[in-house]
Amino acid sequence: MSETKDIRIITRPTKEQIRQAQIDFAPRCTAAGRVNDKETQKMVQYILNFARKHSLFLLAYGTGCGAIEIPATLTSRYDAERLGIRGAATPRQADVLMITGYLSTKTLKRVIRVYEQMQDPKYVVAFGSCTINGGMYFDSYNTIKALDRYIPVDVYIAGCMPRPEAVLKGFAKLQELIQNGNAGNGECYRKNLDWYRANQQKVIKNWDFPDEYNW
Amino acid sequence: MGIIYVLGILIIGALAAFFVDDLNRKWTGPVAMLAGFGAAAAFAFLPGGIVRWRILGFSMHWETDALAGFFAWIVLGLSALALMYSVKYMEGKARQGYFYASFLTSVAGMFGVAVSKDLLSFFIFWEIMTWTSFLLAIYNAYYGVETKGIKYIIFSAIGAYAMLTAIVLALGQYHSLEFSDLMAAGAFRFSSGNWYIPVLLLLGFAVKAAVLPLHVWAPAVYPKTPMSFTAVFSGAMSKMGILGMLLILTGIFRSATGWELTLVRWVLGWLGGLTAAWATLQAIRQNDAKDLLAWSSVAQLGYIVTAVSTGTRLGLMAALYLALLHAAFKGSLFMVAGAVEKQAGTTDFRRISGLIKRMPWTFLTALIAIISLAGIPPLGGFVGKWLLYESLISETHAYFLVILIFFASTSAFLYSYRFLFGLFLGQEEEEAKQITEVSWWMLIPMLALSAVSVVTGMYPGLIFRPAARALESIGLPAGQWDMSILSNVWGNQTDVFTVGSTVGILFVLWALFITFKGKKNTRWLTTKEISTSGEIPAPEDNCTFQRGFFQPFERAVGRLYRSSMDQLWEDIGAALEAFFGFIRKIYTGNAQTYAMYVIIFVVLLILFRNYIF
Amino acid sequence: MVVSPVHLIAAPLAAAFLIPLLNKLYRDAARVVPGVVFLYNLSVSWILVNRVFRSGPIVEVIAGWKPPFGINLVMTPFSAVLVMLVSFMAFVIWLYGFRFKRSLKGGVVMYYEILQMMMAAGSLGIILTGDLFNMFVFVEITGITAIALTAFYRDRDGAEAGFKYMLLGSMASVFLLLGILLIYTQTGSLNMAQIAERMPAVATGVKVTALIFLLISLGTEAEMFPLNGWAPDAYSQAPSPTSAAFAAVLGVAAIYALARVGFTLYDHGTVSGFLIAMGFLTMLFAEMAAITQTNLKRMLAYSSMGQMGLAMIAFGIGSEAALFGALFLIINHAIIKSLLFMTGSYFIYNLNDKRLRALNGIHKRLPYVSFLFALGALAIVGFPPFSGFWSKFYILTAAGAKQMMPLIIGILAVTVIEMTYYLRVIGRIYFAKEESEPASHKPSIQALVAMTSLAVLIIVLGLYPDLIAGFLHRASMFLLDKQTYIQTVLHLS
Amino acid sequence: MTGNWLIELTGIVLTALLAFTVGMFYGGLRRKVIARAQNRVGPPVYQNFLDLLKLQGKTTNVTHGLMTHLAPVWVLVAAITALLFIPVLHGGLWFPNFTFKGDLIFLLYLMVMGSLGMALGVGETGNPNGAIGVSRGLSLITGYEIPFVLSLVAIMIQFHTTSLTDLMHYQQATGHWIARENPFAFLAALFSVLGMFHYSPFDIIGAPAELASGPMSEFGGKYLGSLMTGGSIFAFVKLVLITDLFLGGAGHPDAYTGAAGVLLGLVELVIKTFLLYMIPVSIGIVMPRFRTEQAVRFFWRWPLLFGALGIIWAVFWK
Repeated sequence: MSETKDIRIITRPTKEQIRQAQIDFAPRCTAAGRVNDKETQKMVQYILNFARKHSLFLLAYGTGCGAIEIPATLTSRYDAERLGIRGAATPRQADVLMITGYLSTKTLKRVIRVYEQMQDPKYVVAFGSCTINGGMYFDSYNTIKALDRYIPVDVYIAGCMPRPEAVLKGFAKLQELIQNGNAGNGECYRKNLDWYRANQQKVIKNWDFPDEYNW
Repeated sequence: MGIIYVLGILIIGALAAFFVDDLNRKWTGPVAMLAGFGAAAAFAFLPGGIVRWRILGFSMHWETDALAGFFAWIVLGLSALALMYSVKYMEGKARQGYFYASFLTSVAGMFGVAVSKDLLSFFIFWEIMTWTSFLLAIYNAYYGVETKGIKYIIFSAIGAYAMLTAIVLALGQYHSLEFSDLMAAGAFRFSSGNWYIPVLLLLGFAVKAAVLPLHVWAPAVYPKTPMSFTAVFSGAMSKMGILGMLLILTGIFRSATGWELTLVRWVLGWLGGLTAAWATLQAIRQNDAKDLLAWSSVAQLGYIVTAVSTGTRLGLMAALYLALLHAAFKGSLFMVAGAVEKQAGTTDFRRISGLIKRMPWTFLTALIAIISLAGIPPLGGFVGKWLLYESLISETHAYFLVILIFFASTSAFLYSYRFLFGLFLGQEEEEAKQITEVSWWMLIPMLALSAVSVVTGMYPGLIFRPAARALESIGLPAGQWDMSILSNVWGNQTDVFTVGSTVGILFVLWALFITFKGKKNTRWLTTKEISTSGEIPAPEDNCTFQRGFFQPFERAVGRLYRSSMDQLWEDIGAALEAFFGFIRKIYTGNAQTYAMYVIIFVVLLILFRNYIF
Repeated sequence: MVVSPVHLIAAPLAAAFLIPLLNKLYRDAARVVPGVVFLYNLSVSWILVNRVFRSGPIVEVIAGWKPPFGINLVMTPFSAVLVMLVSFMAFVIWLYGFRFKRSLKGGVVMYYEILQMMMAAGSLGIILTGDLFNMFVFVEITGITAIALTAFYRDRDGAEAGFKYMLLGSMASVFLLLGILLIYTQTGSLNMAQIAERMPAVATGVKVTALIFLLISLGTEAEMFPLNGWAPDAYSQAPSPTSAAFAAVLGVAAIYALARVGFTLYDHGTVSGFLIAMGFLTMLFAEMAAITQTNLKRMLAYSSMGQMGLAMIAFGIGSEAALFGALFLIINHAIIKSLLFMTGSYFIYNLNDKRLRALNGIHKRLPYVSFLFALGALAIVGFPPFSGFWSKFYILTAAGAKQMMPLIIGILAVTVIEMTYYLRVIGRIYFAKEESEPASHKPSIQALVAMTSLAVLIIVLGLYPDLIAGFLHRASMFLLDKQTYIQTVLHLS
Repeated sequence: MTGNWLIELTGIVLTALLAFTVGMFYGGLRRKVIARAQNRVGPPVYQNFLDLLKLQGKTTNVTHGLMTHLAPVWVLVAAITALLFIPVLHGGLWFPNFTFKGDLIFLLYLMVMGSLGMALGVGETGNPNGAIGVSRGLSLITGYEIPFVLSLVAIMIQFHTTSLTDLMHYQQATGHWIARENPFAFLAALFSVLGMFHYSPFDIIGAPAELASGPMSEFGGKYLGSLMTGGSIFAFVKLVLITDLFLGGAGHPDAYTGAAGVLLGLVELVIKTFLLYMIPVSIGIVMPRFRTEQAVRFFWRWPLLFGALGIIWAVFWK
């Protein structure tokens, strides 16, 4: 048979890209809710963190197909509300920003905007493989591959797509982090704004954010 | 002789303003303002006294008793402030001499109406105030106001001539036009056999007080008049109708029983209630602040008319109280509209929004006035509403009327909010950035009028006492009034001082709490940074919700909105014009026809001479 | 007795005949002489009015023939007031028209002045005469001059208007003559006092027929509905000062004649209902027609008819207050309507357009004239504190005293119509956008003086009506007092 | 506040605390009840306290201007002031507060103060969703306020008083609840309570999926927390008001005396208000949502009829 097979060429990341990714490793810094040294503050923070972990207002940003898992998580079968998790309608009220699935660059802009409009302490739960490494869209030209290059992420829930049990597990992890004072990277984001902005501007073509970062 | 001085100052002021305008336009406003304040000062410091003089055999009698004083204060106080406001408001406008001369003459007319103690001088001043206000109503020619002004004058004329008919009939019957004589003769009683005299007089007053079928001129004219006069127009001039009603109905109220009182309560009370409800519904769907305020004025006058119609202690007090307070808050609201118009060029809700940061003091005035208008407790408007409801429930037992009034005043929240929201809240327009606050010449009158609402919220007795004296002066029971405790006939009380202080203390406490808790970490954003949809609005985009604001409500009300009294009158007017056009054809312009008319006329006369002569 | 009522008629008549001669001597004599004559008339009437009010009516016997035989002039307080008014208005109108057709020399102006003067003379004659046939003569004089003045411009419209006027005027003359004839056959006298004395003896049928003829003829002159078809055309086609004179001179005389017939020749009760009804119809139809007019002068003409109707109503009511109101109304009407015609004609003169639409924004070009027009409009509608209010109020009061509620409501309803169209015009003048840019003709000094004096009168009479109230009361009382009239005229000591 | 101002002040504070606690618990209970109805476990009863604590513990807050800043204050002030003028328990030392200094008409107007203050704050944010919510909310007020007023007028004229205390006194002296004396008025009032709570089917104002929670959409952190506090107190206020008006109120000056009496009275109050509260809650569980005009028209139909019947009943009751 003389016909040439239609071979789909998979482009792998170049070495340069991989090195760049290693250099640009997302910054880590102390979370806002960390337990203080002072004994009095400790108690207050403990109580506050307890309240925070049991009262998670969830802004589920249904970016991708994973959004379908959220209703299941919240409704009768899995009943996330017993953990204090309930939906919030606007970023002003929300504590948790949940990115459900792949994130196109067009959507990224909105996600960043929403994230910036949330109030500290705020948490980001990245849902599904797509937010970790691009997942099945790893070679797409217009989805982002690693979410935490653009906004700080507290908890990843791996899987494509993760079942509600996994989501609940992820929330449990988030609650644990909150109680320990290790969650909530709003301050970190603000501190490293230049780094994040640089990354964001790389992918967002029609950049029209206000110059000043207003929460 | 205070009356003569006040009238003299006003008339001389009018002439002076008219002529000063030709010399130096800059001084026209201040001269008029001086006249306004001078008149108020003259009224305050000179004893009013009694003026009697005869003209063509009719005796004129002017006197400042407590009732006249009460209304004269509304007129002179509001006018002086409005004139002060005018100085800057009218700056740069044409024909100021004309404006101020008409303004001051109109004030003189209103003052004259207030102090008149006989029907003839009452009528003369009434007419003076009417035609001067007509001249002011057509001042803004560029609005195409001609027809609207005509509407006003036609309705006024119908009212005034109804009065005139009553006056000449009363004169023929009782040979006196003194209110006291007529009252003593029972001329204003329906049972006197001359029932048409009070009815015709009330018709005349109802036009000025914009009672339901005759209200259409008010919403047409108020918005088109220069705002500084509209404040007086709505605040003081319409109150003259209320004054007239009080004077006429006193006799019936004094009798305290009988079918006449029932008739007044039913007819006038329901007319007032329907006016309030209808005008409120109309106000809700306006898209221009001035139109909204005009309809709102009609609605408020409806309350006052209802309050008058009760004829009871609480009800009459409500009428006088609301009359004064309405002058204060509606005066300041029209001034606010004028201020916005001057600074922003329009008062159309759809074209401006978010002025709160540009005009904070104006907003403060508007806020206070609107809270007072809506009748929310800590401010003065609530007291009036309370008195009205209590009188209707506990004194006249008008249970369904009170529901109607309540419906009107609940719906009033809608337009109250719309006014504040439409002008001051919402997102800022990009081009509104250079708008600045108005000058203090305009702010001081506005704030002074707002202060009335604030003070009376805690101490309504400040108005109760002169009002009680006014009622006593026409022989109506006024009773004892406390400084800040309201009580109805069943003995139930509301202590507005306690209310005011509780609200005040709690408000300050919580405001402090919410301000100082986490003050460092509280950011104040612009109205552009809103959370919806994660989208970043472009600077020129304005997301403010302004069009069809109360569409759900309008849909709920539904069919009612499709009918229009205005349309009815306009149809009648058009039909009449067509009829006149038909009649005109009698004059064919043909000599033969005319000759034929003569012959026919002669023949007819001769044929029927036994019947005719 | 230096001056007598005869001078009032004779002077203008003589001057009218002399003007052509004088005009030969002095080029502008035609303009100046009438003024002198009218001024003379004014002073004479002033003296006579004073004399009448001080010492009773004057009866002037012509050529020594004592009443009831000769022609005589009777100056009662009632006629004295009107004489004064007509003299004054004639003077003011002359003053206003002093520069009339300044561009035209000689003949045209001369004719105009002669006719104006003869019209004034005729009107004064109607008011002063005590003789019925003499009145007919004067009616003819005024009528013919008025017709001539109507057709003064010699154009198509003027000729048409003149023709209409002539047709109706001549019918009126015929009926007047018929009426006089009938009366003469029954009473054997032409002297009004004697007729009045003998009238009760006349058979009712003939009496009434005569009355009908008189009313028809005088009603035509007094613009009674439906005999007033001539008026709109005549008013609008005549030269402006003449329009004013129609209202201020001719109308006054006509309404006087009507009143004289109704109150002196006949019993007031006979004509009362007729006058009220016809007056009201006149007013109603005139105002209804006026509101639909698009032409300023026609509108004013219809408004004039309305005012005459109101005056007829007042004479019909016939009480002392009503007559007072009627007299006051006639005075007001003469003053205010003249003012309106004078100012209005300046608008037209400037715009070359009689339509109301052309008036938009005229106040910018003629501020003072516009102001006067507005003043006049407010006054004629009857807004206090202008003089128009008092006359209307007095008439209404008289109606009220008789509890004629439908009539009052009717009058006031018609007034609403009247007010509507006047205020519309004010609105136009001041507040509408201007459409065209006409050449500006500023009013002459004389005209300004004339108009201003009228405006001042309006305000003064409005604020202080007691100024003339005494005269009017005496006058109206005398009109009611038929016996005194007869006594005074017939039994001269 | 005369001589015993300290005691009175304590009373005021305690009343406010009571209202706050009960109101918040009721909120939690509602969530629990709804969860159970949906076959879920649901959040713990104290969930609302956690939410509040979390909201107040937010480390950053944003506001859009003075009116927005003060909006929660209006709500809270209106709620607490209304609370102070309502007799929570009849008799006793702590709870009368200012009940003799305000009557029903006053309360009616006071109760809208919070909503209007809030509406102003919402307006200033510039968020269109908020403004739409306000428009709907105000329209709805005209709906449910009318039957409520009808029922109030009915009982006012039936008992010749406008004072809440007098009405409570009457009910406890005679033992007849006004719900029995004028059932139509009670029915009308119940309908308007449905509207007042803004629960389903009258929750178009904040419809979360459609309007992004409407008026609340720009409030977060301490502002949302304060709004929540105010809302909880206000919910309790409404319940107590209806209880006092129609269900005989709680406490009895003669029967319950001393500290035990107060406790007994509180228990009675909690039971009555809870049962009353369950009416809008349970209806809300099963009902879908009305559009605004449907809701308004609903209130202008049946509840209005019941209110009118109530008035007629009241007139002929004598």
